[in-house]
Amino acid sequence: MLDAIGCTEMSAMLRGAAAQIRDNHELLGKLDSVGGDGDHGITMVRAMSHLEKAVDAASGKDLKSLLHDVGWGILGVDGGATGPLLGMFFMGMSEAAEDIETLDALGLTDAFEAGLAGVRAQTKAQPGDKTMVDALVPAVMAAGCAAEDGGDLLSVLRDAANAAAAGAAATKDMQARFGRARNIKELSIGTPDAGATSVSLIFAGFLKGVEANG
Amino acid sequence: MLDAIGCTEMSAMLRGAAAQIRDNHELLGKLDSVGGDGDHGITMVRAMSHLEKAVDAASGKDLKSLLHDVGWGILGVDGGATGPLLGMFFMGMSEAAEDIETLDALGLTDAFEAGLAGVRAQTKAQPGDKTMVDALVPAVMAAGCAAEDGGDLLSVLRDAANAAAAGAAATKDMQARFGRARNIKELSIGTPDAGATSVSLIFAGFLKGVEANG
Amino acid sequence: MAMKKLVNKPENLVQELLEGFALANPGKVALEGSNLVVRTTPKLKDKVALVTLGGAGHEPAMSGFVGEGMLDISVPGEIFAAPGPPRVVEALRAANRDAGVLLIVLNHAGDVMSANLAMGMAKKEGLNVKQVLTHEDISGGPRSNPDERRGLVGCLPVIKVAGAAAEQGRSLDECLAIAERMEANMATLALAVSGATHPSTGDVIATIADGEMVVGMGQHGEAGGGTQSLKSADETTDIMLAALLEDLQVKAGDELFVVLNGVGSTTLMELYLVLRRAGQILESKGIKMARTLVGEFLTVQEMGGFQMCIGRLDDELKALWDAPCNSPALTVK
Amino acid sequence: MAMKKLVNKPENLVQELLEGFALANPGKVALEGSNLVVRTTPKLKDKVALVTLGGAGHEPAMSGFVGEGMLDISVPGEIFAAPGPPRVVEALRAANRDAGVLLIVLNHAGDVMSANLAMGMAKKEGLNVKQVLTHEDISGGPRSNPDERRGLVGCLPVIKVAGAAAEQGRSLDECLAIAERMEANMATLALAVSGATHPSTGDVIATIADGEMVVGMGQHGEAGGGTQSLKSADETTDIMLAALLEDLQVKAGDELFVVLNGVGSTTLMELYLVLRRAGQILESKGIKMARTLVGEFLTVQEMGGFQMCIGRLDDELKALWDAPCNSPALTVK
Ligand SMILES: Nc1ncnc2c1ncn2[C@@H]1O[C@H](COP(=O)(O)OP(=O)(O)O)[C@@H](O)[C@H]1O
Ligand SMILES: Nc1ncnc2c1ncn2[C@@H]1O[C@H](COP(=O)(O)OP(=O)(O)O)[C@@H](O)[C@H]1O
Ligand SMILES: [Mg+2]
Ligand SMILES: [Mg+2]
Ligand SMILES: [Mg+2]
Ligand SMILES: [Mg+2]
Repeated sequence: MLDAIGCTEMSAMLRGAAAQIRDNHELLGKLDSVGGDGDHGITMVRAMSHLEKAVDAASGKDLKSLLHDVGWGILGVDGGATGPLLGMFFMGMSEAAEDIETLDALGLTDAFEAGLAGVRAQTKAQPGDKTMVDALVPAVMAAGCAAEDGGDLLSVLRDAANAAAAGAAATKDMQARFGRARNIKELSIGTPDAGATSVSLIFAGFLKGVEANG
Repeated sequence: MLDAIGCTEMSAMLRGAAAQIRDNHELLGKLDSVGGDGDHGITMVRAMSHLEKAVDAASGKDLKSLLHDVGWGILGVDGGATGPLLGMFFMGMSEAAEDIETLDALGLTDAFEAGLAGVRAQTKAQPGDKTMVDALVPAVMAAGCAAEDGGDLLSVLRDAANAAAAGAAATKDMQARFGRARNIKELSIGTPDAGATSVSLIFAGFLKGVEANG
Repeated sequence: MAMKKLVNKPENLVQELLEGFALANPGKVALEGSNLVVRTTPKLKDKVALVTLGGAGHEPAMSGFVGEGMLDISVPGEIFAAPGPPRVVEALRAANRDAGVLLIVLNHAGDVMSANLAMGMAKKEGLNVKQVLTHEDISGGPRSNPDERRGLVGCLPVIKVAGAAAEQGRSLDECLAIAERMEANMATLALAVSGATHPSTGDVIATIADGEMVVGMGQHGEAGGGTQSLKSADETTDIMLAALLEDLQVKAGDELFVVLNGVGSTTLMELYLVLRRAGQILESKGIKMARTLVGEFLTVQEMGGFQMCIGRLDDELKALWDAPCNSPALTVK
Repeated sequence: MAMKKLVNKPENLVQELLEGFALANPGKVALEGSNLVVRTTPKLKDKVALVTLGGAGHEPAMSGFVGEGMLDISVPGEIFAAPGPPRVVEALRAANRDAGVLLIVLNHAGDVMSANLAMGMAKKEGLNVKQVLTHEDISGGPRSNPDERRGLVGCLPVIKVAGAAAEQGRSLDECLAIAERMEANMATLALAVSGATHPSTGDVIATIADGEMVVGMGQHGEAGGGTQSLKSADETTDIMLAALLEDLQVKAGDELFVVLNGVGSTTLMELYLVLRRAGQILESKGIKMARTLVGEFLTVQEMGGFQMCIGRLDDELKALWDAPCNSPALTVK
């Protein structure tokens, strides 16, 4: 039973996310090459190795520092739009973990919400604009609902992962209004958004990470 | 009966050469594109329009000036190797026409020989090296033989044209040792030389020119 | 279109190209810190410093603009990807001085996010930094909607005039005002005739059919604008220049610069044809082609095409344009 | 490979490109007489003048080298075709002066014939002219057989040092000796990875299969040297530099310049990788990479590839290399 996420559990979640991305990076590159420049796969792989480096180095640190170092590491990935967006997600989570040793279900959803706020401070993209926001918003909302309904940490993570996957899948029928793919207009319809797919992989990885650990 | 070549007859010969080149310039470009840069057709067309301009402007001038102006005009064509070679052919002919009003068979072959000397001063290419020299040398030799055998002007021109054509055809089996085609070495074997083909067209045109005129 | 590039391991590409770039310009630039590109002879500390950031793969941009009369520091990113905020902050700190630092940012999502985050951090640290955003690509949308307009080769004129102003000892606010005036008075349109490949992934980053061309193509092969039949140099110039003059509301008597930026495989020969035609059009309209710049400044790998950038000049901007500079990509005596 | 070029009527191509070229460099060059490219601020008459000739289509070469510290007059020919002797003579007459005129000729049949005829005419007229021939392409044959070696981008170092010497007021014989010393001490090898099209005819002027490259390709797509599998930047550099060092018999302690001349669609990025590797190799052999020049100087339309040119420098040549110059294609402060 998983009833609190401390540094160990968060590290497992983060490594789970990295594994998911690495296993699917070719797909990510392909999705990005339709309307973008095809580099999203390699950028995400680099981001995840920065993430893992931060996790490796963080042993003994508190949650806030762990998440801060992960966010800062991803910000330093020199990854175009992805770096700041994803980096600020973890920077936001880090801020929510101020003075907190472990997260329960509500604490985790608070952290996710703060991460989302970190992302949304970087971009005007709204749900429906075919960006990673389309996976992130439903994931965070689903996590919040699960927690408010009294769900445990695993169900919070499961609902979040499912919602992220559904959100990413739904971007297939959308027309891109942000990112490079915006420029191909209606031609962007028919392919899921690369960044949204990454987010869904990250949330799937969070779940797998704690499951494997538990 | 053609028994002397004055300015009128030489003009007809020159125009005949221009017509032949113009009718076949695409072939010339194609031949040059195998081992060279494919510009021989357009270069020759430009050379011939310089030639015609000189002929047009030469009315009333003597043979020497006519041929000099044609040669100088072709030298001014900015045509890579072709301009100097062909230009110096006519410059050479012009020198041989010093103080001469009309050419008989022997006079014409002398002029051709002087033209050949003009060309050979520009290049070390020998017969067998797959250049215009391979058409020019036999043409000039055949003209000389015909004249020495007492042939008339038409038979001199006919023998020269036939020899030039045979010389050009024989370049097909040669390996280029001069000009850009030299660089493709044995790959140049199998295609006749562009410049030699031009020379054979020019001699064919000389003949047609006087035939049409006479 | 298979990739035919002379590269080594993709993961080392940017590191290696920066080392070669520094080696190619030993008297002008050097690498410092986490691959910041700096001048070998720094500007005096009592003058405003200029910093920029941007993805690699566009050589000579942006690091080729580092030098006397131009930039002080460039922060190169990965291929086509902006550097993250940490290195931008590092650059702002390295450039920091009482006179202040002007950060020049091209409007691309990643660059803007990195710049904004870095500016926020720098200001928290008490650094005297200001920012100017270039977004002169008219294919993005109307002038009233600047967010949608990308920053293309117009960064070069902005860097040139702001860099000259800084060299003259103008204040940060003055440099900013000059950069913004130049920015507000220019317009760019990009043409693509053939595609390119991504040097790390090998992916085709734009495909353009035989006999076609795209007006309004972005700097990374992002489509946009209109696909149309390939046209002559004159016709293409007519189309592009008309759009630019309209967007910038250029009037008879105005003085313009014209920058033609080859993006890769398009030859100088072609750019000269385009410039010739542009000169004819402007003359016929009573507009003065006061300054020109033709070359490869901000490339998109081996893509075929060019960016046409025009800008309205006043006497001060002309004088700044003419001021000396000495950078790998542009030297004015 | 269909041609995708922005051109107008082929028969006007050279005229139009020259007009655009002059428009792009108004403070530097102008067209005079029958399209001779001259400086806008001529060199003093008591100094030796430098003249060159060469086909168009290789922009910025050769006319881009006209300017202070470089050439006085360039005689551009047609696309890939040398100008005829009449215009070369016109240039020699225009450059004529008591100090003398140095004609710089690249070893290509047409150029050499035109130059020789023009030199003959000029001497008959009593002009004080001398000639230097560049032929540093090692793919043509051994050093002992200079006739077979083409003149490639090595013309640029020769023009640079001879131009600087002329600017310093050195005599015609001294300028000639300097040009010949530089010429005798350099070696070039060209690499092609992708082909190009002829801008007037539209013909493909070289085809190189996917996954292949050609070492020793000529300046107009003439094949030569060896077709081999496409290699990494490092491996390619190793092969080319080894051949050049061998040909020039370079020894530890020698000081070299390295010029990397992109011929069209190969990016600066790639050239930087090559330079980086060249620097490593030279360092490991105790050879000094004393000067470098990386860019597009003598192009072959949109061909992919580059020319690597190395040359042995002595103190005098180094000083001449560093002297200021101001031409469209190269400016040294
Ligand atoms: N302005 C933006 N707002 C939100 N998300 C964006 C924005 N720009 C890009 N993205 C997301 O980033 C993804 C592309 O990431 P990536 O390819 O790594 O960056 P880049 O576009 O710089 O090459 C897109 O699929 C989209 O989800
Ligand atoms: N050095 C040379 N000596 C003799 N003939 C030559 C030489 N170089 C070229 N040619 C002739 O010129 C022809 C090519 O002419 P053209 O294509 O007009 O010139 P370029 O080679 O300058 O493009 C060749 O087919 C050959 O006959
Ligand atoms: Mg991308
Ligand atoms: Mg040819
Ligand atoms: Mg290029
Ligand atoms: Mg180019």
